[in-house]
Amino acid sequence: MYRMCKRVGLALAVAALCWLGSAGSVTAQDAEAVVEAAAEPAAAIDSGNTAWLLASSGLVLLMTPGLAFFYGGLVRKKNILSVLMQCFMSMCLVTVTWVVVGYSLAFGTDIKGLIGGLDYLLLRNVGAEPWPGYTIPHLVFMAFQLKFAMITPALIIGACAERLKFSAFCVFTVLWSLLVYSPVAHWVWGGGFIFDWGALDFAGGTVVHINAGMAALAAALVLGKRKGSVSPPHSLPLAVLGAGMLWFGWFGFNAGSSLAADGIAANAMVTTHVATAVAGLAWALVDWLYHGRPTTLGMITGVVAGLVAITPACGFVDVTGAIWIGLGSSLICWLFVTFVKPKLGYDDTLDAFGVHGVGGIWGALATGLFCSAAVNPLVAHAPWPQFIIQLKATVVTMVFSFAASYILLKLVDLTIGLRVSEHEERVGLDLTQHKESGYTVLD
Amino acid sequence: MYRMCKRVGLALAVAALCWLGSAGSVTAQDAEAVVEAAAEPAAAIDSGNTAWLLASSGLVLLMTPGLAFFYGGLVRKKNILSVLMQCFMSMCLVTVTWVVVGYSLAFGTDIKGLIGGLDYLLLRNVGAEPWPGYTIPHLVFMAFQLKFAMITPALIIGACAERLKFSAFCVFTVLWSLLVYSPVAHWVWGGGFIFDWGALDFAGGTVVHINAGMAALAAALVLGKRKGSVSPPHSLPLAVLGAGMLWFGWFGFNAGSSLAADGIAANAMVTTHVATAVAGLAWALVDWLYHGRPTTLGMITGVVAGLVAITPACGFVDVTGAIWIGLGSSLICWLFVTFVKPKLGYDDTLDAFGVHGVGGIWGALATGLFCSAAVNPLVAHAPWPQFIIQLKATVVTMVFSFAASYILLKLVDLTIGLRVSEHEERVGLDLTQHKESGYTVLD
Amino acid sequence: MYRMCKRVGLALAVAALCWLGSAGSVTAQDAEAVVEAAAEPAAAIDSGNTAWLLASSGLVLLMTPGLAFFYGGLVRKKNILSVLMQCFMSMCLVTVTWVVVGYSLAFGTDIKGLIGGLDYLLLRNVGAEPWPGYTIPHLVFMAFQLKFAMITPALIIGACAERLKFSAFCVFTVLWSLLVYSPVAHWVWGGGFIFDWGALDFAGGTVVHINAGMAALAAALVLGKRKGSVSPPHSLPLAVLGAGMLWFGWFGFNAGSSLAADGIAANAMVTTHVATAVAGLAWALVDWLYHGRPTTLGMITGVVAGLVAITPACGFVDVTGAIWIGLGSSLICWLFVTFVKPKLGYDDTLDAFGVHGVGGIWGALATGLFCSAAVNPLVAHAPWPQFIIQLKATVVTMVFSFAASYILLKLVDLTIGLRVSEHEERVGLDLTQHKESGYTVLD
Amino acid sequence: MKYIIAVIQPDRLDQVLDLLEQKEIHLVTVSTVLGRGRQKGISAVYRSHKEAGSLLKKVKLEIAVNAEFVKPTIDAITEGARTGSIGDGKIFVLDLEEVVRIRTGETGNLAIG
Amino acid sequence: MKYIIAVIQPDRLDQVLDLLEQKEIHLVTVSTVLGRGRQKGISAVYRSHKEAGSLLKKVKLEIAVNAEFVKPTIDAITEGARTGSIGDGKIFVLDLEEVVRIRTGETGNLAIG
Amino acid sequence: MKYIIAVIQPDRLDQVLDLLEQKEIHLVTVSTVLGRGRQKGISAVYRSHKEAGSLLKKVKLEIAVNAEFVKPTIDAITEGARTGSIGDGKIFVLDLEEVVRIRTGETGNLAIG
Ligand SMILES: Nc1ncnc2c1ncn2[C@@H]1O[C@H](COP(=O)(O)OP(=O)(O)O)[C@@H](O)[C@H]1O
Ligand SMILES: Nc1ncnc2c1ncn2[C@@H]1O[C@H](COP(=O)(O)OP(=O)(O)O)[C@@H](O)[C@H]1O
Ligand SMILES: Nc1ncnc2c1ncn2[C@@H]1O[C@H](COP(=O)(O)OP(=O)(O)O)[C@@H](O)[C@H]1O
Repeated sequence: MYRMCKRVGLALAVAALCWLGSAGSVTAQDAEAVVEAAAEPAAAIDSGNTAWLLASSGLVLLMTPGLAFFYGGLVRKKNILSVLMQCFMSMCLVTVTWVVVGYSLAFGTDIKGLIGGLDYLLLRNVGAEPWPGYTIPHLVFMAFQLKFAMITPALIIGACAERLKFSAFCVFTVLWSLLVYSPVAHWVWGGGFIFDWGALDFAGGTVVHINAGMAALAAALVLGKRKGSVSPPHSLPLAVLGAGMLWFGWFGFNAGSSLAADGIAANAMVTTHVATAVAGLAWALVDWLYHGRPTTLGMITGVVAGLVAITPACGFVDVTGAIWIGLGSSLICWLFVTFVKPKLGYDDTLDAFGVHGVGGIWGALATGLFCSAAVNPLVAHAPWPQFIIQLKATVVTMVFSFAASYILLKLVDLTIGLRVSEHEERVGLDLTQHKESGYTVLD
Repeated sequence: MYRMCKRVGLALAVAALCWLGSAGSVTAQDAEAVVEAAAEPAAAIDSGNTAWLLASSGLVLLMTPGLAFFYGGLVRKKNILSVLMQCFMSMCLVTVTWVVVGYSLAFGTDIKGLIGGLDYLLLRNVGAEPWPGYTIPHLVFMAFQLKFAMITPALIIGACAERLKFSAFCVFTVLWSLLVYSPVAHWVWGGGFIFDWGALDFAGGTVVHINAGMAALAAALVLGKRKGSVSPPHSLPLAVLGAGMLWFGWFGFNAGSSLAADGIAANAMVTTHVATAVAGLAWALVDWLYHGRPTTLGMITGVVAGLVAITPACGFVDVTGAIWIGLGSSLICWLFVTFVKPKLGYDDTLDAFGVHGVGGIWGALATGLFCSAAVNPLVAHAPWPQFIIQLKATVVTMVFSFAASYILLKLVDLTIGLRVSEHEERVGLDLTQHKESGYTVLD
Repeated sequence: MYRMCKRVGLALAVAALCWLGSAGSVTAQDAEAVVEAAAEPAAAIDSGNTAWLLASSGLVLLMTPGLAFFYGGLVRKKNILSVLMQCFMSMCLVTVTWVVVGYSLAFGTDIKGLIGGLDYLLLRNVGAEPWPGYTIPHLVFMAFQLKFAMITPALIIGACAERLKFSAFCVFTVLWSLLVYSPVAHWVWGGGFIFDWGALDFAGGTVVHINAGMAALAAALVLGKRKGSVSPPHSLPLAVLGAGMLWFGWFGFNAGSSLAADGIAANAMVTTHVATAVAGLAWALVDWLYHGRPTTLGMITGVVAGLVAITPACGFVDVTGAIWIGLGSSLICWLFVTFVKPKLGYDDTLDAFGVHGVGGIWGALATGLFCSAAVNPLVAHAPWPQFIIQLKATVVTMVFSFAASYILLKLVDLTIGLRVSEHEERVGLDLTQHKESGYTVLD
Repeated sequence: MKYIIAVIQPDRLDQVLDLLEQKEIHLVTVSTVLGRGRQKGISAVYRSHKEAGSLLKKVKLEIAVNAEFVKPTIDAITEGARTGSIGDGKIFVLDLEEVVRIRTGETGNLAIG
Repeated sequence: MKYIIAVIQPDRLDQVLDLLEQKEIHLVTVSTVLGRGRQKGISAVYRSHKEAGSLLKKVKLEIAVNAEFVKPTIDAITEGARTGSIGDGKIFVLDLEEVVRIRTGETGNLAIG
Repeated sequence: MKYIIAVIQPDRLDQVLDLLEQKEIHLVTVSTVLGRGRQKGISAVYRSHKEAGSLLKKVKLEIAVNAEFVKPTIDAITEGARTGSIGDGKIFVLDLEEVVRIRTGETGNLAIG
């Protein structure tokens, strides 16, 4: 994996150089030459790239609180803290698992394409030297990836809101992070078999969104429906705040995934922004046509759907591709949430599957449709062949994530129980799980 | 324009180098020499400058949600979503218009000093190569400018809050963005006639604040007053949150406008911060003297007034200049809002004109009073001659923005109607325009 | 001091280079050689390092609003604005004092190890040239330090909430900032006597947290208890938002304190993150064991305790050290707040001393236990000798801060009075001190 | 003495309070309530999920008055709150047996005003 | 005419409103209150400081009805709100002397529905 | 049976509840209201725009008691809520015809406590 990454890194560097220099027309010789030139001196730390990755790590960190408010604003007053607490707990727990062993499982030396070795146990060998093939410290790469590992289990919360036992959440998150997230991250990014297929996932369409989305679906099915009638969001302004924080942080997520402050990062930032805006607009318009009014919740849901779908694609497609991907994501998720979900009848409280799962699947496939070597020389296949690879990667991730999550959830359910009692659900999770109230009434 | 920008860019580079190196005493020869040196190799991407501009783009993006909360906290509970929604809609709509044609109109090859050509239609020719004269990818420059284009129409919302029809907002925003924003941006920054006059506008005093402020005035006049009595802000903490986000994001707005992580950016960050703090302090003190107590809303209004006024000046003045500009802005805006506005009797709900318009005018003029070639070698005139240029630029922008906005508003009013019905205003815009409530009462 | 800093800077540069290059084994010759090499050309601005410091300055700026919400969410509804206002006022007031003379007192040429000279009065001589020994503009260094100076007095507010007169707050903040903060900053960072002892404080354990914590203790004692019974937090979601903003901003605080985008910054970011997560987790677990439930307020308090304790250590310890520091901080602060504070009976409303003081003391001492030259070559002593130095620095700071703050508070109390009247306390500070209400009830 | 409870449209509150003031009825207690009445609310939509929206925001006034003030009070409320469209609200009059002014301990007619 | 005030558990509101609807009692005013009753609340903990938690969130209904609707109203509320555990709440019936419909000025039995 | 409604200063609530507890009056319903009374509020200022501030935050208590508890209740409230300055509030006593405990269906004197 090490070597592989190095190889890819160099190729990327070459490509980027060529692309920036003469805009296209890379000959094999050029590549050779540059590879050699680049191979000669030990790659050094570049302060500009490091600056961008430090900033990006911060931005991605902010996304989990952002998600907490996006989700938290949509639940009832009596459950707001449970959502915030789960998101913050995900940050704390996954940091520990990641640093101890999760990172090593994901990015350690590849073992048969399935999992990383234990070379980075407790961050052994992870220091200030460059991450192979790049010009940023290994520690920064590790920290950047950690933020991705943190937010992914937090996404699943959306499907379990208002009825998941907190202890069950903790146990599940630790297990899921190690047994589902790290493997998938390894397969796609760490030199595993999906990586070898040549699947493209710039910033986490499969690793983060499909992965979390399928787990969310499993969770909604295992947990069952909430009691009583559905309640309106207790504070849409909080949800809008969360959406704003997510949009902001997502720039780090996507443009940071270039691991450099370069043209690819620039492209990723622009495609991310455009797809998001188009998706927000599209959801608002469909609401307008179908429900007679454009809704705020619809718009921010569209924004998130756009961000999700462009994630795997942002460094491989151009602006036109981004427009189609954003538009497609909004429409597909809207159709799903409006017509399919009510039919299926499971209770995905905040549409974690409906937006992250469905949008993620669309994004991963669409990457295969719109990717272009003119944007990023890492794109090795023409759209249609690439689409087949993407399809394979998507299906494998879907099946694995769903099955593994389902088993883990059942396991937790059988041992400590997943769901709070009906009485606790009635009183609210804040008081019963955390002995607190979100807001005071008096004073 | 291309050439012009290149020229300016090189001059800037030269100047910056000289200034940093020997602190002053630029001789023509030096400049010549460096220009040649710089002209020789194709300017390359600098990762540090790109890192800062990527981060700045993110920061400016966050300003529109920041503005949404600043404004949103000040309206009634029943209208909070309408404000948030309009701000997010502005982000989505303007992204589309900008990418399709707006950017090209603003920064495409200059046509008779009036408008940009269509070279960048749908971002054709906008790629990873450096923006001429700078060391950041063209895509990043475009994205950075896009955030400015997004927030400007959102500023206007402040004057129309609590009574503007959402459909009218959408139509007006699209038209205004293309027919008012892009031209003014071209005149001042894109090589148009105001640029040719040598007017200084570092980060958008004319293009953003006077422009939006005059449109806000027009909107308040065309829309008329709200029904019923004025209501206090429904959530000042939200407004304070917005102010915090604005202050934070404004660093990207102003220091990012240097288009590099250099001494000019450092100067811009410091002057921005100082002017803001002085202005916040000043408003609080005047409130204290006049109303007997310093108010929180007063302080954050002062903060915004300071940010507005320093915007055109931040890269051209030193700290002493910043102190005067901040102080002046707060006092002038305070006087205006306290004495002039009630006399004039129009209903600029959230003082979009009173703060952005008035503060922007002061800032643009004050740039002419306090600018100094010691700070930025781009300053070509002594203060007073520069003041005259600033005055011309300000008046032209004021007249054009007001007139064009007025016409567009009347046009929208005559076709689809600008204002909601009295009944809708009574019930609130959230329910009637968006079929949602910001907050639940029960649960 | 100038020279001293230069010396340290060069040593740091050397060390960093060596460490990055050959990972260890620095010989004297190497150092010599590099020092010479580095001394030859006037150190230039590095755009990458500058980009990171500009971004970091922004991040640290955001921390004061973050703190405002962290604190604000915990008070009663009728006092929310008083907290927000004091935080924003701290930003405004300290900016002015810092720019006028505070910065010079802290970082001007050292006078007998006690205070800085007046070379930087009104930012004279502070320009775009590099801060000696580093590759960022002096102005950026000044601005970065300013954000630290701004937030420190704001931390003290936590002990005085719900009863401090606003005018007294303003006077105290100006005096404290100049007479307590600047001296301590000079002693520890500006080349003063604690600096000369070789005390380590990477990002402000003594200067910021112990300093503010001791002042908070003094304030709680001088002010006395609030009237009536303690009230629950009026909005925990606001407090969680604040905690999220603090965590995000703290990356700038800690990793920015490397003054470069390098391996040390990377290490600081990682240790900061890990200590924070461990501390958040630990507090939640102790609450779980002792109170039967993990609380949200407990978790975010732990998060802040972890951030506080790792601050002095983050650039000097490795991940294992960070884990112990985070764990220790949470446990010690928890024990303090749960058992010691109720015994002592003073009213530190929001535990400014209990978290920032106690956590800061632990962090400063623990830096001496876990620091390692393998992480940062600036570490000149083995852990135990270093611990003794840390102990001395801690005790001196504690005694000075407490005594000086106590005297200042008494002085303010005797002249204009520190505390609002009982009637004003009953009605709430928002209405009586600021003529505003945080939230409307109707509408 | 009577205890008058009125439920009105939120945006008519200012007007009602002004009119009461004019009729020298200064003392009022106000609270926010939700009302289900004849008025059909606007149904809200959250991600395509429709909420009936049958509970609408209203404002409740409580006014304790001496007998001679009952009519002026009802008149003031009616005048100030009437828009003529459904949802204008109702006034309820209950008998009030005793009033105590906490500050002074006064009771009855004396205490009410 | 009677003025019925009921305090119930918040999560039973939907059910009570449905049952009232079924019995043709459409007009209701709802508000949120805090109740101290026999039910012992969960004590909250804020940084190890315990809060008694004796005031629990409840919902209050106010319904003005003609005499013949008193029993159906009480039945509907009782049926919808009963869970059998402590804290289910109470119904209070007060005498109502007069009702005015603001929109029309109608009074008495006519105005109540 | 009587239905007692009291409007008091928000910060006296804890004390009133304690005193009621001491007199064995456990059951209380509490809500937040705004009151216009003799007390002149502090007028707020928003960007130099003055708000009269005539509606002040108050707390409302509702307590249903048997006849013999009326006096103790009024005493407890009066004692706990009195500060002696304007704005202390009022106590209103209404007649209560019937009470139903939802959990058990009990009525009358039995249900009230
Ligand atoms: N019988 C009643 N009992 C309790 N509240 C009522 C009653 N009738 C009306 N209300 C309150 O008055 C509000 C307005 O009533 P509605 O029937 O919509 O208007 P209108 O009186 O104009 O027909 C309702 O939302 C409800 O809060
Ligand atoms: N006598 C009363 N006066 C006022 N409110 C009461 C009275 N009795 C009950 N309540 C209200 O009803 C709620 C439920 O009462 P509680 O005693 O907990 O339940 P239960 O009626 O099942 O014993 C209380 O929280 C309170 O708000
Ligand atoms: N007649 C009344 N009807 C309704 N509410 C009243 C009445 N009198 C007083 N109140 C309530 O009591 C509160 C306190 O009354 P106020 O006149 O300010 O104090 P005091 O009783 O000490 O003179 C008022 O704000 C109002 O909410």
